[in-house]
Formats: sequence, C-alpha cells, structure tokens
Amino acid sequence: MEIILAIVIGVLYAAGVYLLLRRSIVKLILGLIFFSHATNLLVFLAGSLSKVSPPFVQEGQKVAQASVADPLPQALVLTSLVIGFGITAFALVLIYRFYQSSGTVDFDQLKED
Amino acid sequence: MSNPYSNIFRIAATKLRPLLFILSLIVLYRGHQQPGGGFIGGLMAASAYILYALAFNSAEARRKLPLSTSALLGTGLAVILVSGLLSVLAGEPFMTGMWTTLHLPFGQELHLGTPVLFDAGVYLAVIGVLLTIMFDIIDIE
Amino acid sequence: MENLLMLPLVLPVLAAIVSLFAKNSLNFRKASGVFFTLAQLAVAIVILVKVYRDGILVLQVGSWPAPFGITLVADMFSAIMLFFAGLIGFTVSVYALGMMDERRLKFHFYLLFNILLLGVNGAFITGDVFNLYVWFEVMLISSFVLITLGGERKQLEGAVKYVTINMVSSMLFLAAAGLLYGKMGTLNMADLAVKLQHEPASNLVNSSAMLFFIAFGIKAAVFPFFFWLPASYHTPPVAVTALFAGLLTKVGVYAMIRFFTLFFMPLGGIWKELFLITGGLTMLIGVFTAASQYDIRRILSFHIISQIGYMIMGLGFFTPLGIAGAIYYMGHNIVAKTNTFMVGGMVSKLKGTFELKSIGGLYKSHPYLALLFVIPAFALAGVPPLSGFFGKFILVKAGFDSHHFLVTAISLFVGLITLFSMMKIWNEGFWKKQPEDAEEVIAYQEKKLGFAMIFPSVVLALFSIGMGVAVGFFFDFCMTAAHQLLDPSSYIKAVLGN
Amino acid sequence: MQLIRIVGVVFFLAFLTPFIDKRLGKISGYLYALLPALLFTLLLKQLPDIIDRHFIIQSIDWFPLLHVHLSFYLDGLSLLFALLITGMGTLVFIYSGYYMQHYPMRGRFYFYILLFMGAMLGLVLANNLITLFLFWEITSFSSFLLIGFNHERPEARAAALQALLITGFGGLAMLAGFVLLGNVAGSYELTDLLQDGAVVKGSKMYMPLVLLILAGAFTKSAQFPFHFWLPGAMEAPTPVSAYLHSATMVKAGIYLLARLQPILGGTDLWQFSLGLAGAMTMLVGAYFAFTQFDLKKILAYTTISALGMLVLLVGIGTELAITAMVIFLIVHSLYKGALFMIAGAIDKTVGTRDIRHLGGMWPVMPVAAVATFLTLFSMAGLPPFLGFIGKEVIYDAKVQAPEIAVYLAILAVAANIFMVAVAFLFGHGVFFGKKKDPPKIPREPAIPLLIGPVVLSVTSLFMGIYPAILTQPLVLPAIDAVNASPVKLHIQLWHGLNLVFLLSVITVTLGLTLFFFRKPATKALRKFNQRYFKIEFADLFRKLVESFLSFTKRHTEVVQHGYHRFYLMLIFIVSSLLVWYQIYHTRGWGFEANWEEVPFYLIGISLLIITAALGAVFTRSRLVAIILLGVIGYAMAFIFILYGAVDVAITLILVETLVLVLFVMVVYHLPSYMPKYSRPTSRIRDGIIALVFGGFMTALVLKAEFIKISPPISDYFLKEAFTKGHGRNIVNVILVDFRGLDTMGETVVLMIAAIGVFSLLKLKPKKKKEE
Repeated sequence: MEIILAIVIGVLYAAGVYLLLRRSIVKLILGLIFFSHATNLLVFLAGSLSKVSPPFVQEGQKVAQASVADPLPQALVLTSLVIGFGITAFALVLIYRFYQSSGTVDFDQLKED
Repeated sequence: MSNPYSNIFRIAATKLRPLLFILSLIVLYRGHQQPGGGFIGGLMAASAYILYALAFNSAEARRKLPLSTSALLGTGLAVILVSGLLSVLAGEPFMTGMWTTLHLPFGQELHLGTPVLFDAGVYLAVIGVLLTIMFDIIDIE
Repeated sequence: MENLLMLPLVLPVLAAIVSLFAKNSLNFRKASGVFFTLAQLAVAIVILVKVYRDGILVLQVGSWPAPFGITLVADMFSAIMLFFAGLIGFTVSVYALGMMDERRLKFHFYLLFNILLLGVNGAFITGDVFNLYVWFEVMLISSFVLITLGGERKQLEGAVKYVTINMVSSMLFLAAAGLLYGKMGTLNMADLAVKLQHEPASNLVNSSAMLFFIAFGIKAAVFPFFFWLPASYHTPPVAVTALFAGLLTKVGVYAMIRFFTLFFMPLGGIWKELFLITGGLTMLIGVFTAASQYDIRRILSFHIISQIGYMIMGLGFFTPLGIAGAIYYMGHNIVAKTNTFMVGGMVSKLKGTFELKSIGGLYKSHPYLALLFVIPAFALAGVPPLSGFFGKFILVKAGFDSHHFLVTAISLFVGLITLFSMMKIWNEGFWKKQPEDAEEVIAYQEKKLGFAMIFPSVVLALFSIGMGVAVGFFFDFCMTAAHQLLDPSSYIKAVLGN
Repeated sequence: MQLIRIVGVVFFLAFLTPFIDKRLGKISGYLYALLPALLFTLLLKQLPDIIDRHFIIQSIDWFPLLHVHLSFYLDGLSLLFALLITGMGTLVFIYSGYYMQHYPMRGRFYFYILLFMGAMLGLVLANNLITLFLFWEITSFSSFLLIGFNHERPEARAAALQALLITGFGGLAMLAGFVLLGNVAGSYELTDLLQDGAVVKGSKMYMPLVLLILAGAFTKSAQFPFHFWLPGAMEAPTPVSAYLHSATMVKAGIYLLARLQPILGGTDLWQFSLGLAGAMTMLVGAYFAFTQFDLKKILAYTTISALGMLVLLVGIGTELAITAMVIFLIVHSLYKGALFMIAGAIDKTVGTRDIRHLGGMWPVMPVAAVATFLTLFSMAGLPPFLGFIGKEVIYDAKVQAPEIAVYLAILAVAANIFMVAVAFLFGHGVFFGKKKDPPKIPREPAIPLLIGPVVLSVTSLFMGIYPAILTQPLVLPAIDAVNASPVKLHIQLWHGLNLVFLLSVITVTLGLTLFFFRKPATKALRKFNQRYFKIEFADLFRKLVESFLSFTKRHTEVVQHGYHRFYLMLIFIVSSLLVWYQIYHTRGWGFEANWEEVPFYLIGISLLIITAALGAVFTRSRLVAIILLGVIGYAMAFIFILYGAVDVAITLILVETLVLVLFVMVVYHLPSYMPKYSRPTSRIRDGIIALVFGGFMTALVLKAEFIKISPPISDYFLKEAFTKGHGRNIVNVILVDFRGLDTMGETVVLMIAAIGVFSLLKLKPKKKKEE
C-alpha cells in the first residue's frame, strides 16, 4: 500500500513545483502549501505503516502494546505542521503586503535592479 | 456587518466564548493522556476570541482578553522556560520532568508535572500567537 | 555543569520574554537586547574553553538517554561556531544601536535579533537531525521577519524570493530527515553515525543524502542554489544584512560539514567530487558576479557566495587540514564579512547611498573609516598578515597536499578578483573625489558616526588582525575540531556513552 | 643582533607617524632619516662577521603546525640588500623631508613609506618563505598606496590598481609555488632549502613550482610582458619612485631569484626562462627609454632594461655572471636613485619633467649638473666609475657564458648602446642646449634635494676607483651566498686590453653616435612605433580589465537575471538531476509493487487527493483552488486517522481550517486571481520539470519504505511513556517531554510568525519619503 501513497506524495510535490513556477504570486503560496503537505505526508510515511492502532498506553497498563503505530513520525509531523502553519500565515500576509506596495501579483514584473 | 445574520452570530459568539474556553482547558489538561494538548487547546481557546472578533470587532475582543496578546506570548514563553528550568534548580539536566501528586478533597488525585506545565505554556503562547495574527488581519478590513 | 549547554538557548528566549513584557520602554529593550547578546558571547567563550580543556560537552535534555531524547552536544567545531555566533551577535547588536531607526527598534528588533541567534546557536549545538530542522526554522522565520521589518517595497520584493527559496530548502531538509528516519530508525546524529558505520547496505542512504546536500546547499548559497541571496541581502537595513552575511549561510555550511563528515562521506560515493566541483563553481561564479557590481552591498553580497565556495572546497579535500582550513576560513569570513558590511553601512550613513558611482572622497574626509575598511577588505582579499591570508594559505596547502590542483588554482585566482573588487570599493568610494553631480548625496544630510557604530567595527578589525597574527593559537582550535570531525568516535562516545 | 628588532623597529616607527607628524610637522622627514641611518651602521658592523661566514639565523615560532616561522637569516646577499635599503632609505627620507613638506597628508606618506621599508627589510632578511611572502605582499600594498598617493587623479588610481593587480597576480602564483616547494622539500626555511637543491630539482613538481615562483619574481621586477606597470607607477611622488621603483621594491624579484638560484637554478628551464624574459625586458626597456619625453618615464624604462639585465645574469648563473649581477645591482641602485632624485628636484624647482621644456640649465644649477653627469657617466659605464666595472664584468660574463655567448653579448651591447645614448640624452637635454621657458624660473634645487644625488654619485666614483677596499668586501659575501660556494675573485677597474674592453669601446662609440643623431633617430623610431609597434601594454591591460568587467556584467545578467521563477526552476532541475543520478547509482533495493494489499478506501482517498491537486493546479478560479486545497488537507487528515495518528489528524483539520480562513481573508484583498500569464510551451516545460521532481520524491519514499536498516528508536517511547513520562498519549509525551526542545522551538517559530504578521501589517514605510 506504500506505492499508492508514494505516488500521492509525488503528485503533491509535482503540483507544488508546477505552481511555484507560475508567475502569479498567489500560486506561489499555493505551491508552498502543496510542498508542505507533501513533506508532512512523506515524514509520516517514513514510519512503518504496518501498525495502525493509535499510540496510546491503554488504561490499566504500563506499557503500550506492540501493535501501536510508530509515535515518533507523528510527533515530528505535528511539529512541522505547526511550524508550517506559522510560516504560511506569515507568507500569506507577506504577499498581501507585497501586492499592496508593488501593485501587482505578477512576479515577472519585478526584476531586481 | 449589518445583515440579519450578524445578530445571531454575535449572540452565538458571546455564548460560545466561555464554553470553548472551558473546553480548551479540558483538552489541555487531558492532553497528556488522551488526544489533545497545548496546541489543540490553545487553538480552541483562541477560536473563541476569534469568533468574537469576527462577530464584533477586534478591539472589542481585545478588551475581553485578560492579558494583552503580547503579554500572552510572553507569559506562554516564560511558563515554558520555567517548566524547563525547574529541574535545573534541582540540579537535574534542563527540561527533566519533575512530578508531584496533589491530594485533592474527595479522594481525587491530581498528577502534576513540569511537562504539563510546559504544555500549559504552549497553550498560552498559541493563544497569543493566533490572536495576534487574526486580530491584525481582521483589522485590515 | 552540563546545564551550561542550555544557556545558548535559554538566554535568547529570556531576551524575547523581557522584550515582550517591556513594551513601553524602548531604552530598556535596547539595553537588554544588547545585554543578552553579550551574555551569549560570554557563555560561548566559557563553552569554548571548557570543550578545549575537558573534551566534548553533552547535555541530554530532559535526562532522556541519548538516542531517545534530544541531545545537545558541543564538540570543538560547535564550540568554535558558537563563539563566532556570539561575537557577531554582540558586535552587530551594538552596531544596531547606532544604525537602526527608532521605528524598527520599536517593532521588536532586538527580540527578533536574539531569536535569530537562538536558531543559530541551536543549530550549532544540537545533536539531533529533526531538532536541527526546528532550529533552522527558528532562524529562518526570524530572518524572514527581520528582512521584511520596515515594510519597504524593495524589502518585500526581496523577501518573497528569500522566503520561497528558503522554504523549499526547509521542506527538502525535512523530507530528507524523514527519509533518513524511515531507513535508519533514529534521529540522533551520533546514533546515526554508528548505525551507518556498521551497515553494509548503508550506501543506499546516499540518495536521500543528496536531498540534504541540496537543502544545505540552498542555505549555504552555493552554486547553483544561491539566487535568493543577492536578490534579497541588499534590501533590509545594513545592520540586518551584516548579521545575515556573517552568520546565516555559515549555518548551512556548518550543517553540510557536520552531516557529511559524520554520516555520508565515509560511505563513499561522489561526495568529494561533488563538493570540489560545487566549491569551484561557487567561487568563480560568485566572484565574477561581484566584479560587475557598483553597489557596495551587492558587491559584498556576491562575495559571500564566492567565499562559501572556499569552505565547500575545504570540505571536499576531506583531509584534516582541509576541514580545519574550512573551519578557520569560516571564522575569518564571518568576522571580516560582517565588518565590511558594517563599514558599508557607515559609508551610507555619511553619504546616504551605497552606490559607488555617487560617492567618493572618504579617504580624505574620514581617514579612520578608510582604515576600518581596509582591514576587513584586505582580510577578505587574503593579504598577510590578516586572517584571510592564512585561510587561503591553509586551504592552498591542503589542496596541494591532496593533489587537487585545479580547484586550488581557481581559489587563488578568485583571491585576485576578490582583491580587485575590494580595491574597486576603495578606489571609487575612498580615493575618488566626491562626484559633484551625485544628486542623492548632495540632497543628503550627512549623519555623524557614533561610538556604537565604530566600536563593533574596531573590535572585529582587531579580531581579523588577531586571527592572522596569532594564527597558531586560533588554528589549534580548528585542527582539534577537524580531528574530531574526521574521527567521530569521540563524538559518538560522548553522546551515547559506551 | 636581533634581526626581528631591525624589522620591527621600522614598523613601530611607522605606526607612530600619525602622532609624530602632528607634533613635529615639517621637519619630521629629516628625523625619520635617522632610523635608516642607524640601521645602516648597525648592519654595516655585521660585515666582518659575514665575511668570516658567521651568518645569523634567528627564529620565532609563528605557525609551527604548517612550518611557518618568523625566522630571519643574515648572509652576504641579505646584508647587501639590507644595506641598500637602509642606505638609500636614509637619503630618500632626507630628500622627502624637503620634497614632501608641503604635501597634503604628509603623515600618511611617511606611514606608507616606513611600512614599505620595514617590509622590504623583512623580505630580504626572512629565512622562511612564508614570512618572506608576508613581507612581499606588504611591499605590494604599500606600493599601491604610494602610487595612488595623489589619489584624486584618475591616472594615479588606475596606475595603482594596475600595479597591484599585476604584482598581486604574481604574488598569488608565487604563494602557490612556495607551497609546492615547501611540500617537496618539507620546509619553508631557506637555510634548509639550500641543502635540498637536488631533491627539489629532481621532483615531479619542479617545473610548475619554478614557473609559479618566476611569475611572482617577474611581475615584481617588471619583466616583460609584465613590465608596463612600472612606468605607470611613476604617478607616485618622486621620492617613492627613487626608492621603490628603482632601488628597492623592483629588486625584490631579483633578490628572490638570486636567493633561489642555488636551490632552483642551473637547469635548462631556469636558464631558458630567465634568459628569455631578461633579454626581452632588457631590449624593450632600453628601446622605449629612448623615445620618452617625461624624465621619470625615461628613467622607468631604463630601470626595466636594467632589471632585465639582472634577471638575465641570474639566469646565466655562472660565477662570473653572478658577480656581474651583484656589481651591476649596486651600480644601478646608485645611479638610478640619484637620477630619480635629480628628476624630482628639477620637477620641484622648475615645474616640469618634460624634456621638451627643459634645457640649458647648467649655469643656474651647477651642483645638480655635476652630480647628474657623474651619475650619468656611471650609467653609461665610463671609467673610472663603478658602472664601468659593472659593464666590464657583464660583458665578461656574457662572453664566457656557455653556448649562447655570442647572442648574449650582442644583445647586451645593443641594450647598452641605447643606455649610453639615453644617458647623454638625459644629461644634455636638461642641462645643455637651448634654454626653454619652463613654468618656474630655474634655480639651484634646495640642499636636501641634492644631498642624495651628490652622495650617490660620489659613492659610485669612489667605489670605482677603490674597488678592492670599498667594493670587494661588500660584493664577495653576496656572490658567495648566491653561488653557495666560496668565491675567490679580484675586482679591479682595469682589466687590460681585451675583447671585453673592445666591446665597451664599441658600446660607447655607438651610443654616442646614436646620441648625436638623436633627432632623426627618435623621430624615426617614434614614427616606427606609431606605425608598427602600436601595442601599449598598459592600454592592453586596461582593455583586458574592461572586457573582463563587461564579461562579468553579461555573466551577471545571465546568472542573476531577476526572474524568480527561473531561479526556482534551475534549483528544481539541478536537484532532480542530482537526486536521480544518486537513485540510479544506489539502485540496489528490492522493490516490488503489491497492489492487492491496498485497501479500496485508500485508493479512493488517494484518487481524491490527486484529482484535487490537479484541479487546484489547473483551475482558473482562486476560490476553487482554495477549496480544493482544503479538500486535500482533510483527505490527508483521514489518512492520518487510518494509520492511528489521532492528534495529527485533529491538528491538521484545525490548522487547515485556519489556513483556509486566513487565505480567504488575505486573498480577498488581492486582485482577481490568475490572469493567464504563461504560454502552452512553458506550461509543458514546467509540467515536465514538476513530474521529474515529483517522480524522484516518489522513488525516494519507496526506497525508504523498502530499506529498513535498523529498527526505530520508538520502542523506547512505547515502553517508557507512561512509566517515566507519566502520560498515556505517547505522541503528547514525545512532544512535551521526550522532545520538548522541538516544541519549544516550534512555539518560538509561531511567536515570531505572529510578530512578523504584526510588524508587516503595522509597520509601514513613511509615505513622504521616496515611493
């Protein structure tokens, strides 16, 4: 079952790349969000997918069962999700201000001087 | 925002605010044992105020806050830092978990530790963060 | 005492907290901002001395044993980098007192500044792959905010490029970390090194290692990933650029050296060749691009790139001398580069512009500024007995020792062009007469240079001289670091126990 | 005697100049002269010891790891040079005391020239090649600062940069050569290297290292084709020209060659390179000297010629040639220093150095005239001056040189004919002939300006008359050092009537003939130059620099073109190439696609994500794109739940919702989305790039899935989360405890993002300022 999710990741990255290569700055942000979705899924997949029960220690037990999913990738994804959120929020406001001060959403109109 | 829905929205926002707030505290506390935790809790608490700000305006919502947004950020960060430094005072490495059990009346036991405090810091900081971002963006209008 | 290692992380956070609460007193915020950078420098010195005397310092955060929790490690390499981060942090924060405008200072400049240092410090001392990602993000987001702080149009334009390319790099880094965990089942660097050492199939890791190369390459601004740097570094206030120029790309180089010496280069593969080719091209292309510029900040920005090439080349030699040379060169470059930007900032304070075509006459009117410029500029160009000469000499020696003649020859040639660029700034900005038709300069009211601006520049200049004159002393640290890097057993033992 | 103190004290004084000059003002120059005078006597006192072969070697560890030491060595050769440097230095400081007294920024002048003197002393006294290189570079830079001393003149700046780039280029090559030499011999100490000549010559690296070192020596000593920086350097104030560009700095290359002759010399490569460069330089210099108008330029070209002669002599390398080299070195320093001082004195008192505006001045300045003529006789090689001995020995050396003697002799005679002619041209042009009207009324130059020339010409005379007493003790130890074997030689003025004397006579006669026919000759030569010999090397160099600059400009436009998406594109393409290469290279992993295991809901959700992604890419409506993005987020949350990641799923749903809200709120303010900017071809191109990139990511994921090198560390978390972490939600325990530091960092990121949003929205540039 990995192969289908691997393809999903590939498609998400491809979509991200394609959007990042567009001239519109809005698509640029969309592309970045795609990138971070793809990366989160990838990190999540890095743990093995063979075990599927949520990683909790059952009431009355002291040790989690061996069948629980690898909790570490989950924690990593959580962290990167939150970080991604912060950066996306900032980037969104940045493009808004960018548009406000330059009056365009077309990236090609902005050559460096 | 003078459409007929706005009144309903305002009432809902007002009523939901304490509810969401209490819920968020529960989510925060349970986080160590059940799904939840500081980030999710903080998000819920913040959404209470965000709804309020959308229904009224951000200035009104700010007034309802016990602390300013930047003080929330600062407090959150300070709590995180303190939870890590407590173990240093005890001569243990930074961020070592320290646990104690409080005996409440009615036979209840409250298991408290620095990691929980840490999560509370995250909770506060997340509220501060989300409110700063959302209030400012709402102010654009 | 092992908690010493938490201080480079705790102090900046403390600075942030103070800054958040002291909302109404700007002066207090300034003072505390500078104070916390000074404290970081002091801590860094203590750590450096301790590591040098007693060996590698390790802090298992949260008392969790090594591969499971997060480990903070300071070996010589980390300690050296930590020291330079502290030095630059302190000097630039003093410089910013004189250079930054009130409005930016009010908008939490020093908070951002300290958090940037937090990210840099964290990156230098963490012993955990994912944690490194987190510190990279801390560094990145604060650099995003610093680069946009002020909201001028140019800043925003530069920032969009800076943000997107750097975010792509972060994602690739994260993906690489995830893939590595998937294969190796661990995130602790020392643990990874052990597992890779004893695994016959470990060269299969090489393809995800390429993602690390690309991600760090973007951060370090090597060819062909450097575009974000010249597109953005000239846009924010010069105090910000000075900080970035000195530190940010070096964190990428640090990560590159750390990862590839610890994990990937012992695996074999194309790494050495790749580093040498990248290093050579980075040097050449950066320096060519710099030669055509006429804006002081842009000249200096392009030179950052070209000088990164030297460090990558040193890594590519993969000999103790090569790596020690790269580390020494990094230290030298951090100091000299920051200082040239500082002097550039003072020039603009006097003349109101960075455009060399519009300024001149500073040699006559401000001789001490000329002196302050000459020292870091000559250091960058590799003039003895300043630091840059020994950086170059060591790398050339390392290159010849390991029979990499072409790339070494390129590095010498690049030194000549660097000299040309520096002398161009000198000839145009200092020796030439002030052009009388430069409108922006005439319209500009010359500002006085305060102690806060000159003092940090003097400190760094003395450091450039000191690193050259007392090269034996400084290089000893670098050599120790290189030996530790090339024989990771002591690192592994310190982190994992036996 | 502590050699390092000799060098150090000069630097020390240099750094004191800003204070001294402020206090003492105009007379400071004369005071500075005391130091080189003192050093001269101190060094002279060492002469008996050196003659007895009691050499001084002193060393201080500097960078022992790489065998770099501050080590010094005094033998005959270095003593001779040190004496020249301090002796000439004394005279130049006296001269500058007057010459520079009204110059603006006089203090800086003394600073630079003292810096130079210290560096020069260090250079000739250094025993370690890297130490030598250090001083070598300082001479280059102080020379740069001095050539550009009149920095407001564009010509001065250009000449300074030109000199710096050329000598800098040579310096870098030389450094490479030194490192190679050190690698071959295992030491940078000259005293060690002198023992290892055979090892070095036998090494594979011999050829590259010799060529590299020669690049350094040749650029410094203005050998063809690097000679042109030296006439340009005449932009410097005249004391500088007298000191650096005739007597000392340009001799550094000669010193180095002589010094290394025992180590590197004697091979065909060495003889050929030095011979060719020296001969070319000698002729080119002499030829061009004849057609100049500016006194200083004339002298500069004769200097070039003399340097060529010296290099040639080192190249021949026989005992006699070295003798000739050493004597001629002294001869040349004496007369060239004097002549430059005269030229400067005339310039100062008369206001011009153009020979066309000068003439008939001997009645007004008799002392200067006498000194000049004495000097010129030495230059022309007339008896009884030292110059005569010099020329005699040179001819002798050449006549006796192996194999190529005839050609060398002819070349030398040809060059010397021009020299004789130039000498007379100079003297006659200034002091005889018609009186012209120069800018200022001619009078005798001030005494300080004449001390130098008089002392030097008289020295030259006495050294010629009493060679055994004055010349021999100075010269023999130097020759001894170069030949690295004791020399028995007798230097005398009169050699008797032989072939060599005949050559001298021929030289003088033809030189005089050329002088008498100077008008038609110079005219013809200038015409010839204009028509056939147009190459101006300085121009050529300037063009080289300019074309380099325009190359870099084009290069910049190609590399840093300003189009952001092409930056990204290049990054993606290169990344894809690199990663695909690596995947291909390390392809040994068992990969088997097993579609049967895949549950249907997973296929469904995957198709949903893929469709939504494609939709978001191709839609023309930003609202649809945003909604589809949300769909992807929620679908991903579903996947997370399927695989047991409850917290992740909840967080993702909340974050996704927030991002959507934010997106709507922000994009609401932007102009309607996505005008169709790009053409179909570029869309296809981007599509391919995207697929190649996405493809390697898929491959990497599969690879990671199929290669599990070691079991994950998370078993520990499963065991310890509750017992030690006191929590049942393992993910949460990891977040707040096991990896709490990550979460701290994460919170900081959020905080900074919030501050960033705040400052972006609230801190805007003031309206009234630009834009």
